[in-house]
Amino acid sequence: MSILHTVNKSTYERDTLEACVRLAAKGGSVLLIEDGVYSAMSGGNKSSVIENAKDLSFYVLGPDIKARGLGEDRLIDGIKVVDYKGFVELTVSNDSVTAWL
Amino acid sequence: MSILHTVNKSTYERDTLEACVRLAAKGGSVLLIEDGVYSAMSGGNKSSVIENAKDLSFYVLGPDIKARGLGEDRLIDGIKVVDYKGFVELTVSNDSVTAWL
Amino acid sequence: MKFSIQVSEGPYNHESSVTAINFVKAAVEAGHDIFRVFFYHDGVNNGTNYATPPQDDMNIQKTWSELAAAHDIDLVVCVAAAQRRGIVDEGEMTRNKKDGMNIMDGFRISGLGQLIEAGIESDRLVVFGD
Amino acid sequence: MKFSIQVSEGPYNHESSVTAINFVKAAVEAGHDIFRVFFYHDGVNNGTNYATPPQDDMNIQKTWSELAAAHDIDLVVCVAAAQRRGIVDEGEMTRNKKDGMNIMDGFRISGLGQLIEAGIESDRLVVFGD
Amino acid sequence: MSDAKKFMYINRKAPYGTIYAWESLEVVLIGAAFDQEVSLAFVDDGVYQLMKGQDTTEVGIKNFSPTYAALGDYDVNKIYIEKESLEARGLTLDDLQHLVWEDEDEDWAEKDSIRVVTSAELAEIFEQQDITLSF
Amino acid sequence: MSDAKKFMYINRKAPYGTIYAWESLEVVLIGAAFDQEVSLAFVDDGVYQLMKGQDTTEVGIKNFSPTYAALGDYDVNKIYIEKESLEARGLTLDDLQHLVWEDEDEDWAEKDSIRVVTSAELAEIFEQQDITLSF
Repeated sequence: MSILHTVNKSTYERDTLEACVRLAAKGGSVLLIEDGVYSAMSGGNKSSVIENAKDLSFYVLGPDIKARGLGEDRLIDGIKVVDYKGFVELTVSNDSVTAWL
Repeated sequence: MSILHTVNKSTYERDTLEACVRLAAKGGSVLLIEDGVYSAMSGGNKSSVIENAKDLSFYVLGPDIKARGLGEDRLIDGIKVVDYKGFVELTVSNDSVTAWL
Repeated sequence: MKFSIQVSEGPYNHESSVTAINFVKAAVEAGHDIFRVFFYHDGVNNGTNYATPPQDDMNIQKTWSELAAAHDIDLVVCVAAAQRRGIVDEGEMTRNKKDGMNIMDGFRISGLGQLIEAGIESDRLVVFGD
Repeated sequence: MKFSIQVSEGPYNHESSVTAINFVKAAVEAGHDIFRVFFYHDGVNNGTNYATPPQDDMNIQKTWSELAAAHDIDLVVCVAAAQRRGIVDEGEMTRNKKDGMNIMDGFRISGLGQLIEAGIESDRLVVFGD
Repeated sequence: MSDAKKFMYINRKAPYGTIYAWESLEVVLIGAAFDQEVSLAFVDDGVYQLMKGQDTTEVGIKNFSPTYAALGDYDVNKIYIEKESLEARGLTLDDLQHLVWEDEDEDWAEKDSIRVVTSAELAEIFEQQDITLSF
Repeated sequence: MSDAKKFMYINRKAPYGTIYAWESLEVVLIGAAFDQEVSLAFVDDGVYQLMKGQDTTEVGIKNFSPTYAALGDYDVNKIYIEKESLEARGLTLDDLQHLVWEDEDEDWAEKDSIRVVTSAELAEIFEQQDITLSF
């Protein structure tokens, strides 16, 4: 079974992303949406939360990074950008979806 | 001027208490209410947020700790318990109130 | 002393409304005046009379209404926030062509200036939110 | 594939409703079925027809209604959550003696069982909340 | 039960500050009628939901914590608590309600419903679920 | 202005994920008509509110970020940004909108509205306020 995890809060504000990373099994996919996309930026104190989670694949919702003025060039290496269509595809290609609220 | 600061979120979940402690001037009072009262418990990984803030006085709302099953004996040393009447008195004895949301 | 209160979250979903109610009760008991309670963001949902909460829990919307009547407290719902969320009084009903209205007794809908005025007129402004 | 969606926050205050709407649109465009959208917690406030949002922003409540009509989507508001927050349909109006009702076209009020059933009947359940 | 789906409820929020804990429990109770395989996980501040001795009298709102004790009667008996979350908060199992169920297959012997598991174990349990509801 | 109160707006939340940022700005704009002394502070995720280049087209909601540029016209020109919050997020002042106002007393010279301050400096500024509104 593979799980798509969604995280919608900034890791600077809440413990949500850290919970997800701790409790997601190896090989899982994590999609950052809404305020969760701030966690995808490189160069911050908490960029290491994602940088250290080598066993997971990270995605970020493009419309949400554009809304917030974050350039794709500032994303942590290896994070893939998807649109809503890509979000739907990730829910299909994984076996289930867990929202970290 | 003296400020009463209120914090209503658990320091395990959010960055609210840390923001308050960082941005409250020496001599200020901090009242923990609602889910903020969890931060007042001793023996946790984040008890140090309060323990290290020696320049501030900490209060906790009694009705909210009882609601959550937290015994007064488990509070970090030096934290005073007040009821809603005491909450009102703190807003009067300080010059203004800042809610950390 | 003269207090005003801002409530920024809706009833039940967050404890803010309950804490604000308990604070207002304690302030009144201590002899203070509550000049105004201003409901903003989802806080406007405190002002609905369409709710039917479980009988074994606090009826938050009704408690506000009773407090207002007993202690002459001005309960103001922000009009801009109310329009986004669907709190309607008679004026809003007519203006925006709604089939009914759901404002609770004791609440009134008005502008954000009422919050600033509350800050100016009161000795203390206390904010309850998320 | 058959999807169901849970929306746990009210419109405007949180982005959840908007993300859910954009997800539903993309799923429908990709040829998937949306079996049900279940509104829980403050999410029930998506189902009000009393709102008059600013004209330069998305009308969230109306967008749901239009999506339901265009793609035959079952929009269910949880009755227990709705009673706490004041979302009323004709049945609730009569039962709880309210002066009016504010349920949006295309929404219906029903029990929590509808959420469990959605989980059982669908290939994927996606939750949007806070 | 071969057609039954595995439902997991993840509870990550403290009680009373927000309603998620209580409204989550309402879903679990209704859901119990559907004959699916149900598990609950309490992680992060969610572990506070099970604290003993909750008394909401002075706040004036409903104390829903006694309802957790009824879960066993609804055949909800897979209740996972993350060890790391307990420890981070300076809590032990003794701080939490003791939840039990009666095993029909063993002459209604009373058994513990709560299992303390590590993050790694919980991650594996999450992988086996069909539906995850998050509160 | 001797009777004027000092109003401080503390903005600690990111835009779009929740409405607080936008509804806070609505208060500031209305409040500007009241001839009080107004300051805004952006701390923690609140600093993201001022990011340049916001474009909400694909999300389909209103982009309110251009409104910050109007603050100067409303005589709101004391805008404090916490240095520590910027640095923690790997941001610099260049990432943020350049907000200015025109000083009537100096022949309408254009001046910066934004002042980057340390936590300690901001704590002192907070101490001088009469009313603090938190968003």
